[in-house]
Amino acid sequence: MRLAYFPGCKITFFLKEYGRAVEAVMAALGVTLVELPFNCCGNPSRGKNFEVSIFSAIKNLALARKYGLDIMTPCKCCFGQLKHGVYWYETRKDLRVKIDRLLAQEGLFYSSSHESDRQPSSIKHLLSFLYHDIGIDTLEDKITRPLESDKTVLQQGCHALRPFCVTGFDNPFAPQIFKALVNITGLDVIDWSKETECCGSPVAHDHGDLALKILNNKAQTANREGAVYICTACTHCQLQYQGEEAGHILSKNGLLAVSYPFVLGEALGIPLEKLRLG
Amino acid sequence: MGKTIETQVLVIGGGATGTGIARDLALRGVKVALIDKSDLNAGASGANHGLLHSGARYVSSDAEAAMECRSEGLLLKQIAPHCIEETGGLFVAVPGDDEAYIADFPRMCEASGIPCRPLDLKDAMGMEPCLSQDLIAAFEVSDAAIDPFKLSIENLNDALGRGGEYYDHSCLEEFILEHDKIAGARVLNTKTRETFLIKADIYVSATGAWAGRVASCAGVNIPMVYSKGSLLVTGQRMATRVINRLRQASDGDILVPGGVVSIIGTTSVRTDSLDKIFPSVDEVDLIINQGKQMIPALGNRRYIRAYCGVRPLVSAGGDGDRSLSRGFSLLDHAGDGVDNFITITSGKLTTYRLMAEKTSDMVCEKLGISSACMTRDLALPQTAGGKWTEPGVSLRQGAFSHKKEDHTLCECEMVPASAIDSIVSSIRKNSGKPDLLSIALRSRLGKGPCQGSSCSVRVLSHLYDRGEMTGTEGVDGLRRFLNERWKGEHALLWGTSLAQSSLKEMIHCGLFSLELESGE
Amino acid sequence: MTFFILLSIVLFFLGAGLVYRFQDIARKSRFFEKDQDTWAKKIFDLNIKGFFLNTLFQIKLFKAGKLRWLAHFLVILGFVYLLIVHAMDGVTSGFFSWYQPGIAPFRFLRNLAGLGVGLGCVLFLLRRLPRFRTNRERVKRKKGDRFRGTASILLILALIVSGFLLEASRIISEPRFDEMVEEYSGLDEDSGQMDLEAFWVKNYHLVLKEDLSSKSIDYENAASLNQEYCLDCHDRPDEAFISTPLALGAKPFGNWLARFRVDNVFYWLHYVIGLLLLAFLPFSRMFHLIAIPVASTRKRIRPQSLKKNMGLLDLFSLTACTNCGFCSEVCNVYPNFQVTGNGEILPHLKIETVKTMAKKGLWDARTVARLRSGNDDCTRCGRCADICPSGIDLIRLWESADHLMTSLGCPDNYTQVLGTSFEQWTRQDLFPKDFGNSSLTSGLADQVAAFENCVQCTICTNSCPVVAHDLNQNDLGPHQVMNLLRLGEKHMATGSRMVWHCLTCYSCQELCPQGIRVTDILLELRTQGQKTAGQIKLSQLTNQGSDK
Amino acid sequence: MTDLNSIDCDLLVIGAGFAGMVAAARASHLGLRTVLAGNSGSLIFVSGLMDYLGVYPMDAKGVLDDPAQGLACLQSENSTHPYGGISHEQIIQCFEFVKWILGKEGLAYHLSPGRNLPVLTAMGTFKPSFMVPRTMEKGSLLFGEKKRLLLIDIKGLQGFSARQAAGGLAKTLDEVICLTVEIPGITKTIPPIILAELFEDPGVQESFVRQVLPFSNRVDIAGMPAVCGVHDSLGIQQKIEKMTGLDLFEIPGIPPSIPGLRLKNAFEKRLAALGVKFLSNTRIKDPVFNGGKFIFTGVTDSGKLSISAKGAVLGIGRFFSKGLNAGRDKIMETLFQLDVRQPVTRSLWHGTNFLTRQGHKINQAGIETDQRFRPLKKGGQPVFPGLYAVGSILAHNDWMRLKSGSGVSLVSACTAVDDFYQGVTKAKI
Repeated sequence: MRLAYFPGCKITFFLKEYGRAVEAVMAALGVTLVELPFNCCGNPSRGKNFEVSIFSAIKNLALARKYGLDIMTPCKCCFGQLKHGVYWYETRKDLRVKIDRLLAQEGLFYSSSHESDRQPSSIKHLLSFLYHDIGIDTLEDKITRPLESDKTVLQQGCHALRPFCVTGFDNPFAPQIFKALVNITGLDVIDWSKETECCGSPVAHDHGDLALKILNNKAQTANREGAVYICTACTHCQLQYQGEEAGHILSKNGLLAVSYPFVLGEALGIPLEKLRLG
Repeated sequence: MGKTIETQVLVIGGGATGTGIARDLALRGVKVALIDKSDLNAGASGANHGLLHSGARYVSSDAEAAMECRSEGLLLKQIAPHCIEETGGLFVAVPGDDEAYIADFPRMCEASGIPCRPLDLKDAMGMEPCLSQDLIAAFEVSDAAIDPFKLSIENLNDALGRGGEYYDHSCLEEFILEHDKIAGARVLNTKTRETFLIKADIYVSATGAWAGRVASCAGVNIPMVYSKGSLLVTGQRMATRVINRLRQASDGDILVPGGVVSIIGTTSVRTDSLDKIFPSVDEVDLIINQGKQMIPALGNRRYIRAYCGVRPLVSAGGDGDRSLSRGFSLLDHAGDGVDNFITITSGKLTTYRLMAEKTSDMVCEKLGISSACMTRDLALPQTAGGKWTEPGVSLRQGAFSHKKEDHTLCECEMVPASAIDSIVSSIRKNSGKPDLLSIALRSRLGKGPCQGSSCSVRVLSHLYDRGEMTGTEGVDGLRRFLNERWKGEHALLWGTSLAQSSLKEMIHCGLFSLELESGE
Repeated sequence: MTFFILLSIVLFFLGAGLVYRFQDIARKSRFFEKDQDTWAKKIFDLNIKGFFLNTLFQIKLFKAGKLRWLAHFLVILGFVYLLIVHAMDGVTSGFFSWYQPGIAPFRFLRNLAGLGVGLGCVLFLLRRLPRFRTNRERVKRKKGDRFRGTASILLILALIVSGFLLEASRIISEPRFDEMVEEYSGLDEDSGQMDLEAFWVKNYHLVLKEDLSSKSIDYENAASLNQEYCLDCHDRPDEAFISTPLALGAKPFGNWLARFRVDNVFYWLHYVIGLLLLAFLPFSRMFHLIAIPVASTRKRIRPQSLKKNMGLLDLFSLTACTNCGFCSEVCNVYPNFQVTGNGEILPHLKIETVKTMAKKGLWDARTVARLRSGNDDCTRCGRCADICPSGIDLIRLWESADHLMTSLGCPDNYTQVLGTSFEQWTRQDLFPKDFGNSSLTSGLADQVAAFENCVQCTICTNSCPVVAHDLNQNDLGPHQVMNLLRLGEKHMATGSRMVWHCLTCYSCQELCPQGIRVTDILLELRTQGQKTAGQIKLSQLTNQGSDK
Repeated sequence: MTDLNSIDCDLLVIGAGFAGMVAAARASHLGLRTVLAGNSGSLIFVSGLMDYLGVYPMDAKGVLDDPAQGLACLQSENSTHPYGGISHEQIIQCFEFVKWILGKEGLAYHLSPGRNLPVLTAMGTFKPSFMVPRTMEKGSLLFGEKKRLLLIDIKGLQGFSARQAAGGLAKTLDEVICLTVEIPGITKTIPPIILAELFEDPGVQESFVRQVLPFSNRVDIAGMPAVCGVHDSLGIQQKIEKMTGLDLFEIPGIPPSIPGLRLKNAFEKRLAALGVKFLSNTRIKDPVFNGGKFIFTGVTDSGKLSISAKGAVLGIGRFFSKGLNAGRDKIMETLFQLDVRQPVTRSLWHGTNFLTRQGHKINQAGIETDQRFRPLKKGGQPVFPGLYAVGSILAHNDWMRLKSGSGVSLVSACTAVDDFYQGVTKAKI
């Protein structure tokens, strides 16, 4: 299986180990990740320049379409933004014209009405790809080294979950996919009230106090529930939890933030150094 | 028999004219008391467009009234700028409107001395994008919007500051007549059920449509015709300027901006009743169907509220109600055998000051006081208690910069707790008892799209917390308030407004079960 | 002697130039890293591996573009050889007694090196032709820069060409031969000079004025003379595979060339060009030869130390930029540039502006505001830093530029909004001109239908994590923002904290019973607020400028 | 949606309000492959009280103590009401089912068959209800032995004043004390859901207890606004009861309603566990009935999906939830364009008195069904065999006046799903 790999902008500098884990897991599952010259998904521009954010998303999709590949991203913000891109592209006619013109300058096109033998690429998140395309049962069969059943709470990641109408990812109030995928690794997923609440990453730069308040609240709640791990499946969430200050808060509450690719990689029996160092 | 109050002049009716007279007399040093059977602007003063006419509307039907409007309008912009938004106005015609009238319009305006500028149709539509694409004529005039509640509150506050007195919910029971004179007025406080006597030298009835009834208490007959007019409030402000239909006055032909909303009206329906009047479904539909010819968006816009008033017209024969003079009637009842009784009725909001001046002149003449009217020159002061009627007033003060401790109680109109507190204290100062209705009168409470669904509850609990209410006063007042709001709602409930009112009914009937113990 | 004086002058120029360049950075810039502590630390904090990989093998350039790397590699390799072995032959032969420029394999090597440098330069030039430029390189650059680059290349090329011409002209030059004979053999007419001449004509392509064909030549004597006096230093020139063919081609004009001592002309030309190159090195494009090694030895910033370590601008890195444009080709936010046309988004242009800012502060309100906006668009993905052939730690640079602008009074829009009073925010004259008018900005907040159905049920506010966790600082709930829109106060709404703190978690939108796109509206309001914030910032910067 | 271009299921429940949630729960409980589409946010508006029948007839003096009595009366004179053909026992079974389902997610309810409970509201009025959250259950003790009451309000929580709730109680109780509790760090207005979430913090609970404790000897029971935690409210309440030694009950107020939110959470969790596919905010359009199956188009922002189902339950609510849409002249059902029973003209929709006991005629408007809750055509035949309408959209039920909203919703939902299930299993045999 070949997929256009969309690492997003956090993996390239901030979270290299997250990216290595994704690559190792995909290699273990026999999936070929193709790197295309993608640009930013557009999410950071959502609150800055609407046109930019949509054009960025569509340009990536157009590129993937050119190569006839589906996009897979391990980041929920990228996932959500690419989905939003499609929605707004279809909704705003004036914007569509402008985007088409810019794409044409580079020999790209996205419009679904465009005459082409290539279908528009579908957008997958790492989790939905594992759950739907690999299949939870297939994946479970490949687990060779189940982890200890430590209590784990999940950080769902907002941008894939909501709005459901745009992302179509999972039940936005009682999500099931992530839970199932973590459960098969051997970890014991427990309910907590903050599962679908934002991690605070979007304001980490501008309003760090608020981000820390959110984090503190989460850490305390998870601690009350007796959790040992907070599992994430989004680069922004993971980055938010593993910063220095955040790590301090988590460890004070007896918690450790782990990314799902890493957890799955371990359960699949991939050697640790391969996950961490590549 | 309760207490007796002595004063020089008793003014009955707390509308624009009544409060205007109170101020005018107080300025001349006359001791004046004002009573109203409910509260300020309960009649036509509170149920109109809030339009400060340029006069252009009357150029054809009543040139004299047109000129009065022009000069009074200019004057009010000088003395009460805080009550007025100088919007400017347009007169527009659409296909089917009387072309002869259109052709004649500029000449008629000129005859009355009213500035009127013909507009290119494209320019008109550029100035007001909501206008129909099919306009056939457009003129610019100097209409403006005026806040009648603020106007009355400020007039009253100034009168009170100069020794005047005000008794709300004080209903005239009877006049005590002695030898061609009124010796006293017996008054019932409808809230406390107490009766008291007011003795004055002169009695002025400024009761608008109720002038006939009040006069009859003095044994005087004033033949009156009642014409109900209904208006609709849109959810948003639709236009910058006042927009008039360029035709003989008719239904649904004026759109006036009122702060953050717009008001479209009116209708003219002959009525006999004064007390239980509501805008009817037919009137609402009529206004919308007429209004959308001029402004198509009126056809699918959300309306928050309808209200109606009764035009007090002194009958002088004639065909339709609109052809009756809307110039005012100042009646000295000496000729009817009551020496110290004056009635002022009819007229327009725009000319309220002039009416007050003429009435006060007559009062002073009767009292033998020779002081001149000062309202022409002395600006109407702006007071803290009067500022909360203006839509969006809390916005101007910084919607998101206001003090942390200040809670917003009414979300739609963003009325903060501090506003409620200041209104409550001004009511208390006047020895009144605050309830939702009296607060709503003095603020924007309940005037937004939710029409009092949750702001009422929030304000009540705030009042309880402040110790302003005890026992079941709150829930009783809530019932009155909701029913009062309902008057203006039930005729325009469809679409989102119906959804909103269902929410209100769900809360207040579905959960609070207010209907179960209501004392209907 | 003349040569020695010239060389001394040039070397002095070079030294002074380098000192000036580095001093210039330190003196002119108010923002130079002066902190002693960090200096001391930095000396031990070197990136030796980076230095070798990037300076000698140009490993990053290799990754960025093979052809470019080839050109650079050829030039560098050849030049280093020529510089060490050829230009400084006095020194070289002092160390290695067996070294002689005229014997194998050095003649061959010199020609090879020259060819390499020449080829490299040709590649450079070709790449500059419009038809070979890639799309993104059409992005405008600073005018002077392109000229300086081309001038440097041409100068090097001229050096190489003059070198070849010099060698070729010397091969055939009789006067030169005579000088050498006089200096090294002391032969005269009688003692076989003619034999030697003939021998050289035959074997070394020497061109003589007089025709020796009629004379009898003792070739055996000639060979032994050659053996005795010449062969130590002069092999047959054929292995100079470029100069020799050149010389052969010039043979018919040999006498003419000899008469005018064109070989000497080339000699001086070659030296003068070489000296010029040296003298102007600090001021030409070639300065990157020095700056890149300096930049490459800096320790790269790591994600963990990003926020803490944001000292001042690293100006050595700034000077190492050759404006090659690779960074912009991989730039993650290139689409931002495509849509907005703000060149300050692209790293290779941004770095120029940062350079200017480092010297002049907030010298031009408009440019600085654009730089601020462009730098804020950057996601710090690090792709530019990864590819930068000069090894500049660009992430550190962008972060410190951010820091610098903030400290100089040009904050990001968020800080700008929170620092702007309500009164100032709602001043009419600061509204951006296209506010709500352009068809592309007329979004949800401009359409009554998008928020008219709001019944103020407050579910959005109740579900909002910002309201929940920032209760005491937050100003409006989302429902109040919707209400502001109904009241026609869109502009006011764009300045609320709610709009700027929205986490975009979409809880409100998912829950809204009336189907209002609450989050989308909040985001849209923020994009509009950005314009106002930018406008206010610009006017403040302009005022600041006029105050000075 | 990559995985959701088409869905095949047994039953599509349209509308994720209370009735829709119950229908989906019942269907999945019976083993039907169920898909639920709609907006569940509107559940935050329900009070969390589950009424059966509180008033009958509408103009009766007083309220019903025993709903069964009212039901008997209703059935004897008004067969068009949704309860028309359903026995008291069936109704109780439906209530018990909902109680059981919610109990599975830890949301405990209380009902005493044959008795309505008067529930104190934030306005100080009493509302007759039938099945109430356990956290509110003890409020009914005010009519028994508990005569000394502490009423607690919370600083920053708008729309709830202890003094107001106490307004009418002074007459019947021995002592009513009002107390305002402050939550540390809260200086501004606090939205109720956010307050309820704060209550999950042990620190907040302790501070609450500290402020209440001084009164614990003076009173028998304490009432507080319904903000006692979103998750595990009963657990938190019991913890506070233990710490204060006081009986505690919650008092419902204006929306957003925490008991409603608890319902929403419990249903969503339960339905997800039962395998119900929830298409949040997906608009269902263009129903086609063909060969015994419905094909619907689900419209999301990212495109369309096709849903084929053997049956459909319409629980799309009334005007607030846009199940019914009123134009200026007419009320329409928004999905199937079913006939809507309604007054002839708009002037008859509403009376001039808002708080009339007779109710407004528009509240009687809605979809008419047979006794199995299948919408009817003009001739009295079901529109489609597998189509049901449930909940507040049903005609002849002014639930706000009759205090019968949730009862009619859950009874119609359960009855309709049971009927559909029988049809499906019969077909299989």
